[in-house]
Amino acid sequence: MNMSLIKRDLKLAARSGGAWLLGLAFFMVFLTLTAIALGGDANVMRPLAPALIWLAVILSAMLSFSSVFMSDYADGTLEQLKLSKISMLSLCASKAAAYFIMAIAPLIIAAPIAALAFDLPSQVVWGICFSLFFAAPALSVYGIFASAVMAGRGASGFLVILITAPFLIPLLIFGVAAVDSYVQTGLSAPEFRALAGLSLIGSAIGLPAAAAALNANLE
Amino acid sequence: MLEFGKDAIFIWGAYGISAAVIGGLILRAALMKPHD
Amino acid sequence: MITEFPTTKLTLTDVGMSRGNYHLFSGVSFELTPGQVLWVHGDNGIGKTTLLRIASGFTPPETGTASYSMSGQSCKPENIIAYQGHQTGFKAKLTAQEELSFWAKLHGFNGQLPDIFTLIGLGEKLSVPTGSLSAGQKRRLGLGRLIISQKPVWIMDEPAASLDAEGSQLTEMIISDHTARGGSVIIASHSPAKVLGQNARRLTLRAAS
Amino acid sequence: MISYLANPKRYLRFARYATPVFGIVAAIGFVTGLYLALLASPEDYQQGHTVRIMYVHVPAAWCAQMAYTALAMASLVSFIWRHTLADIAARAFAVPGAAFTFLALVTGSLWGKPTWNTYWQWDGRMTSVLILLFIYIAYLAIWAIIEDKKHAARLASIFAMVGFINIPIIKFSVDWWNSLHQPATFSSPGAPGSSSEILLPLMTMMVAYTALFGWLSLRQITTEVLRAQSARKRQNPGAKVTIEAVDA
Repeated sequence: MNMSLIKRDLKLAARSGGAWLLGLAFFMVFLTLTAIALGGDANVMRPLAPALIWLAVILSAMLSFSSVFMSDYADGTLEQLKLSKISMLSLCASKAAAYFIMAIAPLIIAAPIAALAFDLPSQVVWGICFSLFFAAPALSVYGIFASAVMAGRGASGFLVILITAPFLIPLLIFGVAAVDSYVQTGLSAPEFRALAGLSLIGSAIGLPAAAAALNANLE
Repeated sequence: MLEFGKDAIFIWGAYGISAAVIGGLILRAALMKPHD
Repeated sequence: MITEFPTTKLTLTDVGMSRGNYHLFSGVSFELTPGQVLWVHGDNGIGKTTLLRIASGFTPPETGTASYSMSGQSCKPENIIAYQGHQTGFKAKLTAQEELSFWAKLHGFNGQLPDIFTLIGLGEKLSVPTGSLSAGQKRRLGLGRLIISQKPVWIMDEPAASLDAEGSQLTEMIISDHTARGGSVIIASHSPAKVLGQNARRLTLRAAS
Repeated sequence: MISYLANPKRYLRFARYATPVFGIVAAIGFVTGLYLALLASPEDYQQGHTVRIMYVHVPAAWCAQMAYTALAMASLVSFIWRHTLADIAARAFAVPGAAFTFLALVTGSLWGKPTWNTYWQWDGRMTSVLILLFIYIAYLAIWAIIEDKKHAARLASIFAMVGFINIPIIKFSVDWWNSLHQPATFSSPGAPGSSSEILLPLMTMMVAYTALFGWLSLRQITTEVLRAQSARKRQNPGAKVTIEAVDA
């Protein structure tokens, strides 16, 4: 990983006029619409809330995936980076880290606030935060992979969603289940180990694949 | 013969849709022309 | 300024390439050794950029090989090559200063950045976002990055595009300084540049009739 | 085998004989298979006549998985050795594979209605086949959306390999999820017993489906190989290249 690359991405995000916050806005709009569709009764929504929040995070992440490499490819930064001392693998790892900070971390921070709106007990809120945190590396890495595949294509949002959806299903399954287990057994629940394992395997597959896809796009 | 009782519609449905899709695949492969 | 470059060699052997079903060229062979300039000449769409990207190691050739060596040992293209294509490779929202210091860090450049800015004539533009620079000024910034990269082989796609007379002169000066120190350059260009010294060759791609 | 066929000329020689063989095996297989499945086999003592749906469902599900395995293997070869024939093969497996996946889903749900009284159960098996269909669609979409075919071949092969590694993970998680939510209230209608009356039509249909898949793939690969060859023949001569010294 390369710190100056991460810093540069954060600086660019800070100067983007708040574009990096759009994922957060989507997250809130999605949950509001869901609450309205479900009738707004806290007793009805409480058991559904962890799943809804997880869904909101995954959808919001999916919508932001396609932008990760788009401008770097279009303005020629990517070809300059390829000929620099950074390997494509460490470039992808740095990009994943920057993506996590800008797109996923705000969602993890916003999740407890959303949980308050659903009147969830604090144990459940902690469960949501921890499950998201354990799943975040895998989420970021598959996003980086899909973005690397689609780097050269402009309007590819739907395809990026289609590419990542199969890989995010295990995260969704174990993530939602981890929230329930946290209430009973805390962080020692097997779901958290599963999420951590998915994050490890995801990084081991996703980062080299993303690097290969970037090289393919520069051919 | 070929009397499948109350569930006949599901059996014919499964075989019919399989025949349609496989027929489509065969037609697609048969109509391929090497020189376009 | 850095002193001398290690001895490098870029070799293309019998390289052929096509774009879709359209055959661009085949049988391109050349060797680029220290001090040499190769001027790639030809009409639009004939495959100049493709050839440059093959030489830069981005695109593997369909037939033939591209190989690279440094001090007699074969190496990866990214060890010896710096490339400046049509796209500037600069972020519109970052200032000229931020950009060059970022690339300096990435390339491990220890020299004085202010000297580079003076050399490329952007001493007054340090805090201007590159998005507000003119096309010619961005080209100059690109020249700055080539120097900073400390790479012996420069591959430049249309470096003279959108440069004024003074800018072209600057480009020529920087290139001849680079070759004098043992670097080598491949340039794709319509117009013959004055930089082509005694070690210059011209590779022409001409449509077959 | 793979390296032998990697040469297009040798491939074409192989395909000239192999394609009709697959075609004939498939045709005979389907005729006898249908006869055995619909006429000559008895109804199951538990499931009744609906067991006959198995004879089209199981072979489709088998072909769906076999096709994806073949696709991933061809992608690996294409990615490592940049072999055009492997690109063509990987792509040729995708459409039949997706079609068989679709058939496995539809026949499965038509089997489910009389058996479980519902067309769809979010059980582990059906859900993972559905996800396999998504992977096929995404693979085909990458080919469709990326105009430069060299880029498309490379990116699609990377995606296919990532998908292949992920399939067991997805399968595991979906099975786990299923056991969590539906603690064995029903068992999916697998092979009921293994009496030869059921096994014989099933095996015949498996052979027929597999041979059909072979025939479909070989047809498409041959077509694409010939198309590439004729395109090369019609190709323009390419630019003339001269290198000369320049006097300053």
